[in-house]
Parts: sequence; structure tokens; C-alpha cells
Amino acid sequence: MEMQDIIYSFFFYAIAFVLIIAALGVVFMPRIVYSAVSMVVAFLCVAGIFVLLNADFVAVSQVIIYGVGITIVMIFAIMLTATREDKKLWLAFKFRSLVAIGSAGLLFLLILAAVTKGFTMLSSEAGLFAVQKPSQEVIQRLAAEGTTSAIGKALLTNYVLPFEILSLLLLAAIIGAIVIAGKGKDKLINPTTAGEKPD
Amino acid sequence: MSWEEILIKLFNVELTHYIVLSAVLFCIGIVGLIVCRNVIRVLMSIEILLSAVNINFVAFANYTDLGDLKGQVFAIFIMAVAAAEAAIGLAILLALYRNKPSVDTEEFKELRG
Amino acid sequence: MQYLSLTLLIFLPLIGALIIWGPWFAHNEVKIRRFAKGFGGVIFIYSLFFLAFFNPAKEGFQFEQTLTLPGGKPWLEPLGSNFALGVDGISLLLIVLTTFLVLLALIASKYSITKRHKFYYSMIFLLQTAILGVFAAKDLFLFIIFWEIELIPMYFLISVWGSGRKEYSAMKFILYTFAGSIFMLAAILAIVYYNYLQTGIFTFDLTTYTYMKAFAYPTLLGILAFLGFFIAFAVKLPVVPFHTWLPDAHVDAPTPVSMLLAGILLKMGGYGLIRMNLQIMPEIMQILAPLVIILGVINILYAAIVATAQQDLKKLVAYSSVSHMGIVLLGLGAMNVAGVSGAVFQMVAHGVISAGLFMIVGVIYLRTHTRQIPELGGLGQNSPKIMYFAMIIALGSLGLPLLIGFAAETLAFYGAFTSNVFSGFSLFDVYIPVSIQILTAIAIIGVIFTAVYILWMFQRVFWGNIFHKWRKFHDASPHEMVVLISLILVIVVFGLNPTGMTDIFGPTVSSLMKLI
Amino acid sequence: MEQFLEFFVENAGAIAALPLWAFLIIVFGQNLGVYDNKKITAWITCTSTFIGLIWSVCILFWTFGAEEPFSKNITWLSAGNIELSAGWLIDNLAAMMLLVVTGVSLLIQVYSHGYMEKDDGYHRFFSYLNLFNFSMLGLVLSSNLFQIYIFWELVGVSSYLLIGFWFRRPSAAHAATKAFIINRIGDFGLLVGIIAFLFFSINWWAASGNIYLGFTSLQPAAEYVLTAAGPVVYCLIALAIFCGPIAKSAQFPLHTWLPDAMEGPTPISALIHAATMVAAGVFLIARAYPIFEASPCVMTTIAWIGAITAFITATIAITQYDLKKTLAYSTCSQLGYMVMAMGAGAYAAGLFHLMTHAFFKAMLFLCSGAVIHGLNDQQDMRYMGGLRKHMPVVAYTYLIGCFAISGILLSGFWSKEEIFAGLYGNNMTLLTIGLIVAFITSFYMFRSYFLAFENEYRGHAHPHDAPKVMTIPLILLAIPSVFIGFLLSGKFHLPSFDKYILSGHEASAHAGHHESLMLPVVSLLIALAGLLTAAYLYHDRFKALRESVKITADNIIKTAKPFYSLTTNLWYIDKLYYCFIDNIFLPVCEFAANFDKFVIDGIVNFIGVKTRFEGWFLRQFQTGQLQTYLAILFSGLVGLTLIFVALNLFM
Repeated sequence: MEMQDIIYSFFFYAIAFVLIIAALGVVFMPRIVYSAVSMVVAFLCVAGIFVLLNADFVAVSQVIIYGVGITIVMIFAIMLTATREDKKLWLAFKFRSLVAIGSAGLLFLLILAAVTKGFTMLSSEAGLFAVQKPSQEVIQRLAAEGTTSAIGKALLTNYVLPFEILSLLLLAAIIGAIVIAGKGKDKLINPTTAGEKPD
Repeated sequence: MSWEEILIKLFNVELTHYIVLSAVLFCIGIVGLIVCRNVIRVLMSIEILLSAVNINFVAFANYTDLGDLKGQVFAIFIMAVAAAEAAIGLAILLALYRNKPSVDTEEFKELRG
Repeated sequence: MQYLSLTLLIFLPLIGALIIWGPWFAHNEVKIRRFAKGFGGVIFIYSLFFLAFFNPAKEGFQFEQTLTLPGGKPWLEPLGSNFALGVDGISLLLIVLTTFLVLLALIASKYSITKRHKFYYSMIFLLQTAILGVFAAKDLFLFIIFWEIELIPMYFLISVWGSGRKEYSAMKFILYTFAGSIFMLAAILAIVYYNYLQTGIFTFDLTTYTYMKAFAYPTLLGILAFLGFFIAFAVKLPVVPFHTWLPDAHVDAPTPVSMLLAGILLKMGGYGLIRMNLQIMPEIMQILAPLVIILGVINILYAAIVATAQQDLKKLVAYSSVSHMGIVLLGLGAMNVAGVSGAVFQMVAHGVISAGLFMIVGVIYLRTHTRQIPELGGLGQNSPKIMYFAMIIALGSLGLPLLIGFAAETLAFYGAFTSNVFSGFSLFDVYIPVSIQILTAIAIIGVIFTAVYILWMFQRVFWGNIFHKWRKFHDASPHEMVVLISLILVIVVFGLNPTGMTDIFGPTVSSLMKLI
Repeated sequence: MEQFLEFFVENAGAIAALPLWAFLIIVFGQNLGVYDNKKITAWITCTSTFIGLIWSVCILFWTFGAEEPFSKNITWLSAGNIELSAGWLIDNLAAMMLLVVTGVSLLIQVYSHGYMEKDDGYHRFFSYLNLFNFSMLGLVLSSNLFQIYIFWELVGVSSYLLIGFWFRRPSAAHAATKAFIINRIGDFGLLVGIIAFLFFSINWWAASGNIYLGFTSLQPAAEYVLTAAGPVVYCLIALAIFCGPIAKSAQFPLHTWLPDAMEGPTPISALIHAATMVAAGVFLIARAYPIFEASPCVMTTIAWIGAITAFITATIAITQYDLKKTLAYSTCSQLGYMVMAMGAGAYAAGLFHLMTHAFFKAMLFLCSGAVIHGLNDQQDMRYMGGLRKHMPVVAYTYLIGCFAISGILLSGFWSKEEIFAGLYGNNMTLLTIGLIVAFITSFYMFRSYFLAFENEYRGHAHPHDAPKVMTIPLILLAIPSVFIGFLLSGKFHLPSFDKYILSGHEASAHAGHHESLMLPVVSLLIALAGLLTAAYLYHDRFKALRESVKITADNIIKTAKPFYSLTTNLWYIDKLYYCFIDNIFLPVCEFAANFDKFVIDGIVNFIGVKTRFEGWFLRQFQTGQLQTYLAILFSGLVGLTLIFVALNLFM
């Protein structure tokens, strides 16, 4: 085991630990503002994970989109709804919560079992996931150029159609958001009784 | 398996670690989605979920085809969708809030059969 | 002659519906009604031309017309279904009845329809298209399509413009009919597939199964298919255990819709019985005729007895419809020329008479806002015209000679009496000698019951002392007069001269009976 | 001359058509507002009937010289193997009936003009009257059994309309409905009988080439049916046909509508419910005589039903105080005579009595109408008395009628004597009943005469005499009532009704004539005994005698209490019917309606409710809480994954 790997794993564990704590904080913090703060932390940790995974462009995008954009949206949401009775709206102590936690635990165990046993089996025998360390050459190339240009090329060549569709989606989302959140008619009209005089 | 081997496996960070991490995040997101009573927190949980997925994509991209970066491109797409989702989510939240001044998920039961 | 296109006749009402429905048409109630009446009149006159150029002596379908897609392909090629139309004596008569009654219903709509006129008149026209399509279809698949389309406008007509438990009734009507027609679909598919197995041709063409019928169906398949058809038409006709949608639908529908419902829609059941059960599988009908006849007798008597106890005027008339349709069933079960002629005649007669009775009920309801017989009384005092119209129609309903119902009933009863399909049956190995003659004699008791409930109703509604609250009950308005006089004219003319009617459908019935 | 008469016969349908035209003219003329003069209506009606009368007379003359009946037909309805015709058949019977119907009608129409003048339904009344005339004449002219059925129902409807003429009175409305429904029961039997008869003889008709069910060839057809159907079934068929006359001629047990029918205006009671329509039953028996004749058991039934009717209704008539009801029951009783005569084979005698009865009973009813008119609608005989002084013409014509119906020398004597002669040696039990009824008839008729016209006036209204337009028809009707029996009796070299009517019926001419003086004398004595009893009990002249002997009407009532209550309660027949309707028929209908509503519709609704319940059950999982859905979805996903993994591991 080389030193490089130990440092790498140290960083990984540190970030992952903070990430999980922050994610748990999002869900279980008693106040919504704390949740928001831990969400920002979580997003930044995710960006760190991306950096560890050689994805610098994605990491930067993560910081910009999640760490700033979505966070602002959330803050807006919190402020616009301005709930005073925040404490009351913490967790739902219901049967479904138990079910959810149980199921989530089960799922986690399942995935754990799968990745520790199944995937190695699969990868060795069927070669479904040819898991390998990236070659040194590629890493060096990436270290030299970064992923930005590669992603940019990919987006505008191979993935140009999804890219354009995505732009449409974003446009639709913007317009939709305005329409939905914009001031509607004050009184809703019941279509079944519209235009009828009461008998 | 001896302790050493386990330690070596733990410190030799591979795809498995990332998948486990994303699984943990995913489970937390799901739990948050179901357990939280505040709509905003539910929205946040969704973001956590999406992040978990993103980690998965990027990890696979890193360990299977770093040359091609498909996973990273996909992660970009997902981010864009997440941004759209967040915007729409906020809009719906506000529209809901206008009809019923509450962010309590227990209060929204209009679809009750 | 070449201008007489059945396709045009069928889709003319649809065109009318589109014209009225479209945003280009004025929202003015009066204009809509005037246009609808005019258009209905045009359709009626156009259908009369068919009657004029119809050659009763010719066997099989006339005015045949097959519509194809550009390139000469059938409209539903993969199914082997053609858009083929054609009429014979029976269906032509019912087509003219339809156009006539729709016209009268449009005229009668003036007072009973007070909202959403555009929608209403276009729905009536859509209904007309569907019914005309059913009567004119020469293709089984086309038949069932029109059969189902008819439900849609009827649902709206009852549920939007009705009264009382209108949604319930409309839903009951549509579900009941729909449940019935599923069996018909199964039966149609069964016989089509059997034909395919036998001849290798996959076709829905009606003539293949009727006039050019090449083989008899195996008994079990035949009986199942027969019952499939029968259940569908029994719901529509209606036959007694399946009749309960009818009083509800009639009571809650507005007057013109009740007229159409009783006048035409029930005839679709009778027409189906003739066209499908009798014409496609006479050999099975021969086996199951006792069932048909016994159900007919039950229909006549049971419905008459139930009608006697009704307090609601419209319900009484509705049950009288059930009772009268029993005569159709009896005549069809007889399976001879007289019986089937009687059944066809009765369909037309009942179409006119029940429309008249519902019109009368509507006229009374419009003025008093009640249909409960005990709350009425002495109405003849202020409105002799309504009373006399009601009397003629009521007497027609109870089968008075020289009115239209009499010839029909007599033919049906005579046909049943002289039928040889049924001379007793064995039950648990015991032979029960209940011949069709005895059953017919029992069925004729129905004429007494009919007189009882009709006259008793008439006495309670129109005779005796008028209640103080109906003192301002005013006599028939011109619109109502037009409707009632037209109906009475038909009742009297064909009552005096039934040959005029039998000449149209008689040869068709004879040629139909030759197949047996 | 021959050709001249031929014209009338060939166009005999015009007799029936004329009143129809009159009906249409009055209906449209009134409703379209063409005229409003009552006289025009009266003139139209009377002229059409008068032309009909002349026409009938011509037809009568034609029949004197005719060898064969005349018949003319068109096809009315044909389908399959039947072909039903309509047309007219002129023979002696038809000619006789035409004359009676048109003659009595004309006089009654003239009378009605006076009687109904004050009524605001005047035009309506005359239009109904014309409708009735059309139907009745159509019935008389009918050439076949089926056509007779058509007009049979039409006269029923006219009668219905006329009984319900004052429909604002609940009792009149009720009586009209009752009359129609009871007649419908008879019609039901008639229709079944006709259809069954046609069913068995259809091949014969087709082979013979005659019009189906034509009266002229009914006899061979009946024989054919007898052999084809066997005696028992044939008997049933004939009895079914006889149901028609039972209802129409008000025979036991369906006679109860006739007394109620007196709710109609009195001219109607005279025309329809005494002279013509109720006699249609007897006419039908005469027309379909070959059918009945072929089966002795049916003939016996007919005779006995007639006898029972005659007796029961005569006893009821004794205790009636309503003048019109007395006459109504006497009509039933006399119709019973006719039917009895028919059943006993005295065909001609029955028809002879029909004719004489038509005249004197119409007259009696018109007299009662004049009395009621004169007393401002008082019908109860207890409030009459001494009216002879106030309305002499009415009183004397009524007296003539009483003599006639009782069989004391006037027309009724001759026809009744013929009936007795026909019964004599044929069936002595029936003869005895006939004679007893003759006594009762004489008694109650004179009782009504003495109560109404003799003694002191007991009422409160001021009696006034009838106008001329009413008395002249009375006088004109009195003439045949007096003479026609004697003139057509065939005695003393006078023309014989029997020979005339039997000329086409060789087979039925067997009804032997008992040429002895004993029977007429006995019947005359019996009738006189009835007269004297009535006079003794009800005339004031015998008051002293009554009181000294202490046998008065009241005493007799006290002694014969059970019998008295039996007759005042109309032998409980009506009560039985109402009891049946109230306690059995209507509850059954109610039950059926409830059965329909709750059981049949209940099953339908149950299916709907069941489906709804299932939907409701599934709906409970739809809480509307999205997070619950998510929990279910997620746990389901995990569960499924577990299952698949487990399956993969263990399989």
C-alpha cells in the first residue's frame, strides 16, 4: 500500500464521514434552517467526492449549481413559507417512518452484500463491470487538461440532442415555475357547475 | 480473512466504497423523503437522493471509462434536471402554500380516495 | 334514386350536430331551436324519400352502400369489416320512425329544455346518427360500433337535463346496456370466428350470416352465441329480469328524451332480436323459442301488474312500455309470419304510442311539477284538448281497434297462438303440457290489465274534481298540439289502414321466414 | 225497383259512415270554431240518422225479395296465412237490427236535444252519440267475426265516453272505468275465442275461399273446428266467445257494470244501456249461433246463465228505490231472458224479444229521464208520487211500457210468450224460472209505476212537464211498444217475425212452436198477479185493506229479512268484486311493485353496491398522503428485490 493511497483513503473517509453526518443532519435536524446549512455542507462534500473521482468540472458545477443555486432556492422556500411552527414539523412519528427506516436499512444491507460479494463475482466471471484503476496515462492527461474540454466536446458532439432537450426542459421549467407560482385567479371555477344556474 | 486484509481492503478505496457511500446517501434520502413532515425538507431529501445518484455515476465513470466520461456527462445532465426540479418544486410549494398556508405534508391529502 | 345515400342520411344529423356545436353558431336559444327543428325536418323528409323509392317486393337489402378508404380498401381492413349500409323493410320502417320521432322530440324540447341548448341539440343529433347507424348497418362490426356510440349522447341527455336522481339513472342505463352489449360482442366474435373456421373468410358482412347463410351452427356454440345476443337485446328491449334500468331512466330523463328512449331506443333491442337472433340463427331460435315466449308472457303480465301499483305517472308509462315490449317478444318467439309481423308492427305502434304517452306526462309535469298520480286529478276540466289527446293515445295503448296498437297485438297474439315451436316441455323428467296456445291465452289476459292500469290512471288524472291548486292548469300550447296531433295522426291512420304498414315490411318478414 | 233497392244494399256501409261524418263535422266544427249553434249539431246528427233510417227501411224491403244475403268486403289486414277483411253483410238479421238501431237512435237524438239543451257539453254529447252510432251500426253490418270484435270494442269505448260524460263526478268516472274494464274481460274471452277458432279452422277458410270468419259460412267452419279440436276444446272455445256477450249484455257474473252505467245521461241509458249496445251481446250470439249450436253443453250454459241473470237481477230490482237503477236491473233481467231463449234454442224468440224490448225499454228510460228532468235530477222514487197529474204524457207512456215489459197484452206479451213456447217441452226448469221472473218483473215494474206516478207527491221539487221535443219521441216509441208484438206475431195471418228471421237458418228452425192457449194464458195471469200484488202493496187505494189485513211492504220486509238484505246488497256480487280487488288484486300489484323495486332492482343495485364496496375497500389505501405511497412503493421495491435475490440464491 502506497502512501498516496493512504492519503487518498484518508481524504475519502473524512469527506464521506462529514457527508453522511451532514446528510443525516438534513433529515434529522430539528430546525429547518439547520437542515439547510447541513445541506450546503453535504453539497460541498459531494463536490469533494467528485474531486476525488477525477471529476473537476462536475465538482465545480456541483458547487455552483447545488452549493449556490439550489441552496438559494431552498432558502427562498424557507423564507417565503416562513413557518413559525417549525418544531412541530420535524419528523412524522408514524408507522410509515418505521417502514421507511426498516426498508432503507434492508436496502443498504442488500447493496452492501451485492457490492462486497456480488459485484466481485460478476466482475471476475462475467466481466460485466470491468472495474479497474484508470490507467496512469489517462490520469496524467486529465491532470494536464482537466475534464472540462472533454465534457464540452462530448456535450456538443455525442450528446448534443440530449443537451438541446435539456435546454428545452430548463426553459419549460422556468416558464412552468413562473406559471405555477405566479398569481392565479383568486376564485377557482368548478368546471362541472360552470355556467349553470342553480336549480 | 484476517484483520490486516480487511484493513487493506478498507484503505484501498475502490468503486465499492463509493457505491456503499452512495447507498448510504440514497437510504438517508429515502428516509428523509418519507419521514420528514416539512415539505422543504422533503425537497432537500430529494436533492440528497440525486446527489447519491450523481456520486454513483461519477464513480463508475472514474473506474470504468475515464477516457469517455459518459458518467460525468450524465451527472451534468442530472444536475440540470435537479435544478429544474428545484425550481418547479419551489413553485409548486408556493402554489400550495397559497391555497393552504402550511408546509406540513400531513395536511395535503386532497388525493384521498 | 342515386341521390338517396344511406351514408348521407346517417351522417346528416352528425353534420347538424357539428353545425350547432361549433363556435360559429349563435348562442341564441331561439335560433338554435329553429335550426334544429328545420334540420330535423329535412332529415325526416329525406328519409321519407327512401320510403317512397323502396321496393318492398325485393328480397334482401336495398340502397346498399359500401364506403371505402381512398384506394378501395375497407375502412377496417385488418378486421375484415366494411363500412357497409343497407336497409330492408323492417329497418327502413324503423329509420323513418326514428327521424319522425326525433323531429317531434325536437319540437317538444321547447319547454322542457332550459339550459345548455347547443350541447343538447347536438347530443340529440348525435343520438340520431347512432340510432340510424344501428338500423342501417349491414356489417356486424359497424352495428356494434353504432350500438355503443348511442350510449354517449344518451348518458348526457339524461344526466345533464334530467331531474331527480339523474346521474344515478344515467349511470345505471349506461352500465346496464354496456354490460349487455359485451355479451353481444362476444357472440359476434364467436360466429365470425366460426365462419372463418368453416369458410376461411374473415368477414363481418351481415348478408353472409343472414341471406347467404351456408351452414348451421353447432348447437352448443349456437346457444351460447344466441344467449350472448339475447342478453344484449334483452337489456335494451327490456326483458323482465333486466328491465329495472328503464323506469329509472325514463323517470329522470326530460320529456323529449323519454320520448326517444321509449320510442326508438327500445326498438333497437327488438330490431336486434329480429336481425341477429332470428335471422342469423333461426335453428337455435327454434330450440330456445320456449324461453323467448315464456319471457314474453312474463313481460306482458308482470310489467302490467307492476304498472298497476305505480303512483308515479312516468313510471306507470315506463312499465307499460315493458309490458308492450313483451308482445314483441311473444310475436318473435312465435317464429311465423303473423307473429313476426305483429312484433314489427308492435315496435312501430309502441314507438308512436309511448312517445305520445310520455309527451302527455311531460305536458302535465310542465304545468304541475308533479308526476304523482294522487296529487293530480280532474285535469280534464281545464284542458279538454290535452284530455282528448291523452285519451286517444291511452286507448291506442290499450289496443283499441282502429288505432295502431290493435292490429299489432292481434297479429302477435294470433301468430303466437298458431305457432308450432312449443308444445310442452319436460322438467325433471315430467312432461308438462303447457302448449304455446295456453301461454298465449294467458298473455292475452294482459289486455285486461292494460285496460285496468291505463284507464285507472286516466280516471285519476283527468277525471273527477279538479284540485284547487291546478285551477290555472292551461290547455295545450301550439307546440304541444303539433307533437300530439302528429302522433295521433299516425296512430289513427295506421290503425284504420294497417295494410299500409304491413305492405312495407310484410315481404321482408316473409322472405325472412323462408330462411327457417 | 229491384235495382233501386240494390243500390242501398251495395252501399250499406254508408249507414255507418254517416254518423262518422257527423261525428267528424261536429268535432272539427266545434274545435275549429266554425259554428256554435246547438241546433246545427242537432240537425246534423238527426239528419244523418234519419237518412240511415230511410236507408235501413230500403234494405228491409230488399231483404223481402232477396234469396241470398249480400256481402261486400275489402282486406283490412293480412299477414302470413291470415287475411282479415272488413265489409258488410246484409241479411234479415242485419236488416232488423239496422232498423231498430236507427229508429231508436233517431227518436233518442230528438229527445236528447231537449234533455241536454241546458248542458254545456251539448256538442260533446252529440259527437259521442254519433261515434256510438257509427260503432253500433258498424257492428250490426259486420260481415265477419273479427270485424264484429273491432266494433265490439268501439261500442265499448263509446259507452265508456258516454257513461263518463259528466266526468267531473267521481262516481261517473268510476262507473265508466268499471264498465270498460268489465267489458274488457269479456273482450279478452272473445278475442281468445276468435283466435282459437281461427287457429283450428284456418285451413278450412283457406280452402273454402270465403272471407275469413265470415258469418255466411260459419256453420261448416264450426263443424270443421268441432272435428279438429274435439268436443272439450270446442266447448272451451265457444265459451270463450260467449264471454263477450256475458260482459256486453251484462249477464251474470259480469252484470255489475250496467247499473253503475246509469251515471251517464238518461238518453244514453235508454239508447246504449237498454236498447242497442247491451243487445249487441244477444246479436253476437245470434250471429255466431252456428258456433254455439254445435255444442250442446255450451247451449245449456248459455241458457242457464241467462236464467240466473234474469232471476238475480229481477230480485234486485224489487228493492231498488232509484228509478233508473230499477230500470237498469230490469234491463239485465230482460237480457237474461233473451240469452236464455238463445241458449234454449228459441233463436227467433230471443231476437223478437230483443226488438220489442228495445222499443219499450228505450221508452221507459226516456220516461224516467223526463221525470228526472222534471224533478230537477231527483231519481229516488221515495220522493216522487202522484206525478200522473203533473206529467200525464210521461205517466201514460210509462204505464204502456210497464204493460209491455210485464207481458200484459202489449208487445212484450207476444215476445215473451214465444220465449216460453220455445222453453216449453225443451227445458221445464228454465220455463219455471222464466215464469217466476215474469211475475217479479210485473211486480217491480208496477211498483215503480205506483211509487212514481200514483198516490200523493212526496218530494220537494216542483214537478213540471217535459217539453214537446221530449214527449213526442215518447209517443212515437209508444206506438211500436204497443203494436209491434202483435203485428209481427205471425198469429191471425199477420206477418211473422220468426219466419222472416229464420229464413236463412233452416238448421235452427227446429225451435218448435207450442200452439196452445194454455201457456199465454198462464203467463198473462202471472203478470196480472204481479200487477195486483204491486197495486195492493203500493197503491194508496188499498191502504185501508193493507192495514186491516196487516200485510204491508214493511211487514214483508221484516219477515223476509235475509232475502231482503241479500237483494239490497245486490247479492253481494259487487261487494265480492271490490273485496277481491281491494284484498287480493291491489295487494298483489303492490307486492309485485315492491318485489320489482326491492328484489329485482335490489339485485341490480346490490351488484353495484358490491362493486362500490370493493372500490371502497381498495380506496382505504389511497390516503392521499404522498409519503405513505412512497413508503409502500419503496418497501415494496425492497421486498421484491429481496424475493428475487432469495429466489436466485435458492433456486
